[in-house]
Amino acid sequence: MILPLDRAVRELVHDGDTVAMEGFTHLIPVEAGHEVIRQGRRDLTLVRMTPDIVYDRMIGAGCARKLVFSWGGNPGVGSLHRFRDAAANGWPRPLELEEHSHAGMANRYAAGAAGLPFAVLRGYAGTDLVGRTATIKPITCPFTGQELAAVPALTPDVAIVHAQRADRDGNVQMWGITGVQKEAVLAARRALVTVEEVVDDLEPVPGQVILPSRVVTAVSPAPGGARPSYAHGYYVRDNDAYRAWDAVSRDRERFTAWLNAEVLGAPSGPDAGPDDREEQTA
Amino acid sequence: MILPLDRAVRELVHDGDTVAMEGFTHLIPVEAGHEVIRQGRRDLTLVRMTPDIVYDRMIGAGCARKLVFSWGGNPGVGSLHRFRDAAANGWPRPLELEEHSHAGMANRYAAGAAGLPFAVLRGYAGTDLVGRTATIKPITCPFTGQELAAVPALTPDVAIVHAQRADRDGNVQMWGITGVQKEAVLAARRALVTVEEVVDDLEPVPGQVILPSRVVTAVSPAPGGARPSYAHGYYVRDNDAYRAWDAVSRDRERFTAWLNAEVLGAPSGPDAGPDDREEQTA
Amino acid sequence: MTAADPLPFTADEVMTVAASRALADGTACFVGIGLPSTAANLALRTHAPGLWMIYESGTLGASPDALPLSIGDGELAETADTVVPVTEVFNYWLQAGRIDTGFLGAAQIDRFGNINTTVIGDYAAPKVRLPGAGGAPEIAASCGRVIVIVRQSRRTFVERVDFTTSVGHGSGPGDRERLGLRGAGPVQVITDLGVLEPDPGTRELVLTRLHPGATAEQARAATGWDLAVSPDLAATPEPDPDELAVLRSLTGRG
Amino acid sequence: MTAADPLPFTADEVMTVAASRALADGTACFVGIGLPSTAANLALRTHAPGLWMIYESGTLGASPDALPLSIGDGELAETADTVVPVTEVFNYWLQAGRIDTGFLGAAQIDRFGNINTTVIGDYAAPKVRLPGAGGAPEIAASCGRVIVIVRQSRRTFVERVDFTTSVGHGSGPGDRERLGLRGAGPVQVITDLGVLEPDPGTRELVLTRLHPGATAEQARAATGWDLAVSPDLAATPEPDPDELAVLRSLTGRG
Repeated sequence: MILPLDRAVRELVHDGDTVAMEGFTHLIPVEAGHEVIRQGRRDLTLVRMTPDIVYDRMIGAGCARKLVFSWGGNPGVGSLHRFRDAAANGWPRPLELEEHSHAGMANRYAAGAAGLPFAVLRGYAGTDLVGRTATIKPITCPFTGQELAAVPALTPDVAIVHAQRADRDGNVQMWGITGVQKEAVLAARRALVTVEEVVDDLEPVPGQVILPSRVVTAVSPAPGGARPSYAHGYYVRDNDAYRAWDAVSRDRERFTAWLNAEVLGAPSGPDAGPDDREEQTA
Repeated sequence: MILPLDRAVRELVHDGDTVAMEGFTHLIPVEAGHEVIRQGRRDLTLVRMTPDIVYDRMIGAGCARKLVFSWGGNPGVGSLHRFRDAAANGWPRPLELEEHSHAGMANRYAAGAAGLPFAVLRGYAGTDLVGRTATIKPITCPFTGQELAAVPALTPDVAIVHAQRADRDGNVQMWGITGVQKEAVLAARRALVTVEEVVDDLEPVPGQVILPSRVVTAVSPAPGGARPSYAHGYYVRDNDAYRAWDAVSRDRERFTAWLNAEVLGAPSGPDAGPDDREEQTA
Repeated sequence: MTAADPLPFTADEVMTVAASRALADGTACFVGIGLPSTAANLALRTHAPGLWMIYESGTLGASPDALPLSIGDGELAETADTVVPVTEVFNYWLQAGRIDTGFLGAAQIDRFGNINTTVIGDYAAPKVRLPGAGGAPEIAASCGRVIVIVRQSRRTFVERVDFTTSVGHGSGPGDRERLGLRGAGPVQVITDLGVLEPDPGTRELVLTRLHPGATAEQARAATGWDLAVSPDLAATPEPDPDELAVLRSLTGRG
Repeated sequence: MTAADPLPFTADEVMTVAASRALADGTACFVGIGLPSTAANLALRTHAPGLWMIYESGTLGASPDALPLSIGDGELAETADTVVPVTEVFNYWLQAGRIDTGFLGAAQIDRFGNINTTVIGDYAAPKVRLPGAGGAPEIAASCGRVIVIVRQSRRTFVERVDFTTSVGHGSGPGDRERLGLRGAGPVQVITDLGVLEPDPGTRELVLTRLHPGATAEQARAATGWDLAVSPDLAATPEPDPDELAVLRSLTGRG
């Protein structure tokens, strides 16, 4: 259940998989994304509401065949240049897009988590997304006759999220902004959770979300694994790194050099062994 | 915003209203139900997953015209005799029934809270509820062709729940088993929350649910207001009172005597004034 | 039971122990109040310390010290891995197919394991108005398998239920699939006399096991249809002393 | 702005102050990052201490000490009345119609206030690939009213958006109602030059207000359609010193 990150990614993430990595600004599983890059996964369908820099890197590294998303930007900074380059120019390979709104994506995860084939929302009406996205269809309320939008459930092969803590049985605890992580994990066939630390007991925390171990396939210690995003109670968001990414990612050569130096050149999961875990206080 | 219970019921609950009083075993708004009886409300459509003894009393007192529910028993004890007498014999007045499953009721509240006209679930298939309950209809997934069940949103005129605490602005805090209270409050046009105590600050508690004051029409102090059910952190469930209710409620005369002595004879909201509030620790 | 020589345990105790033994360690179990809760708590304290109990009030992974009277006792919330809203219990856990075993009781059960907990008699003018559906229809639909615990009598074991609150095997083979019900449905009906299981071909409930002291004739006499008896009719092993001791400490019977 | 005499504030500051003033105390506001967040935080610290800010990350009633860079900064969670899952933000709060005001930005906006944040050019072969929809389509649909904040230029203010990401007033009167959109849609488009509002009859955006130093000619020149000017064209009052001081303490500009 508790596995080093490199082994967990090797066992859980396969070429061609649909992979959902979630975390809404907070707790983004960046280190896990780097490990997917290091292991050279290809043809992934990447699912995520806000692709953020983790998907920008994975797309730039050539892992992705398709992106299912709702907002592809660098929050507070600007564009995701690797995403744009792939979407517009097919570099390093063409990227198919399936785009929704946040409301649609959140409801698609919720439907997946609930074992339903689709979700219903008041959404998309009058927008050009309706014509462009095949996974938006009208549905009529059988009681009132109102027309609403239906979207199909998301059921990824694997969900990857980052959390503050897990216990040794693999129960996961996260708090602060918890986004759609619970739904993503419950919607997926397999789930990998990287954590800041593994502890003996999960002392209850206000606002916590618990993922019981039976819905978690593997937990991998990855202290700092959400950087440059943040882990509430552990470290803050590195806004400078987000700003710096803009320049790095604008240029293919500079990006490639960065990737070689910072991801591919780095040892696989440096802090990922359970024995390397530092004690950190929440 | 913070009102004595008698005044809050007078202002928020009217004859003919659809009233949802929720609390799943825990935090049942019993004292508020008694106040509705004392004020002689009539023709109410009572909505509740588990009618429990609070609705048994309100039905026996003649407040209800219709019951929308999923399980009408005395938990761990047996039948609700006033409910049975009204349903089978029309005493003290006929009671129309609209029955669902728990899953259906929970999803009906969730649809109401979400501003949707209906909810979709895997439910009811093959049961005789489909033929008996007009508010169950088939719906087809526009992506897979699977047939599922649709149920209309619940949008009560007023929701009444009990919570541990509120602050002086009317923000409400509850914890422990919180059932469908959030959904019931959000689904309703008006919401009345009785609380164990009003405090200056809502110290965060693990597992808490917060109802922001803007969705709460009135808060009424009612210490002990969930008895004989319980308020986590305040007092435990009075199982003997549930057992004792069986004998009291079996017989119309004995019930009527009980009602006169314990509810109608009691002063309106004895503990309901903010100044009478006892300090209790959570 | 009417055995001449009184057994050192009651029929309810045998039922509860039999139900407890049906719960494998590490599985997830949707627990209702009464005998199911007693059985699950017994299993947790004997052979299945890793049994994961869900109560419909929202407590996931509860392990109460004492037996709860209701499905929402405070003890359940305090000992649970987590407490979730009722919507999540039904949507994210039950409907999503994450529960291995569901327990159901019955006011009536028929030869195909369909269950009535709504009304005896006509719906509009019932002889007995029962509590209704609660969580049962979806437990019956979506749990991996269902175990029914109910005392056996002609009044309860009927040819056809007056009202189908929860679908067992419908009218026979293929019905669950046609209805889109994803769990296996009732795989065991545990009574005070023995155990009935659906015939793999016809889906009709067949007596497959007898509790100590009970006879097939008793079981047939307590059944409102022509109850078939399995050619491989087995005997329920007696409750062992440890099971009885734990059970009695739970129920407060010495 | 190109006024000869430099004003003691920038065009962005006027925009932000104008947006801030549009937020009434006690109302609920769905806040996006950037100028909207700055405007809402300014309102909270000046005339609207009871403004209730929702960020789409799930923080309800946030009151951050500093201006967040993202919609999910830790500060938002720490100061919020409560943090809820993203599903609840969109379903229980936005879709249910509980938000009075939503802010939107735009890469393109057209004469009927429709907004494009998806692509410039053809969808299949875009000139510019933009971030996409995010929360905008449902904010535009379900907030009580929408305020758009966007710098005015011919590139942005176009006759017809290349892609309708979020519906404003569609093609004119009755379109929102036909589409089942329950909010009033864009009621103000606040630019660096002034404010545009939909004509009550035609729903076409009309220049109704000019910021200090700006002219109607400038606004018309910065608009890709034949921008109508209201006969009651008003002037935005200058930001007052307190507003500027608070704004600059927020943005770190002295």
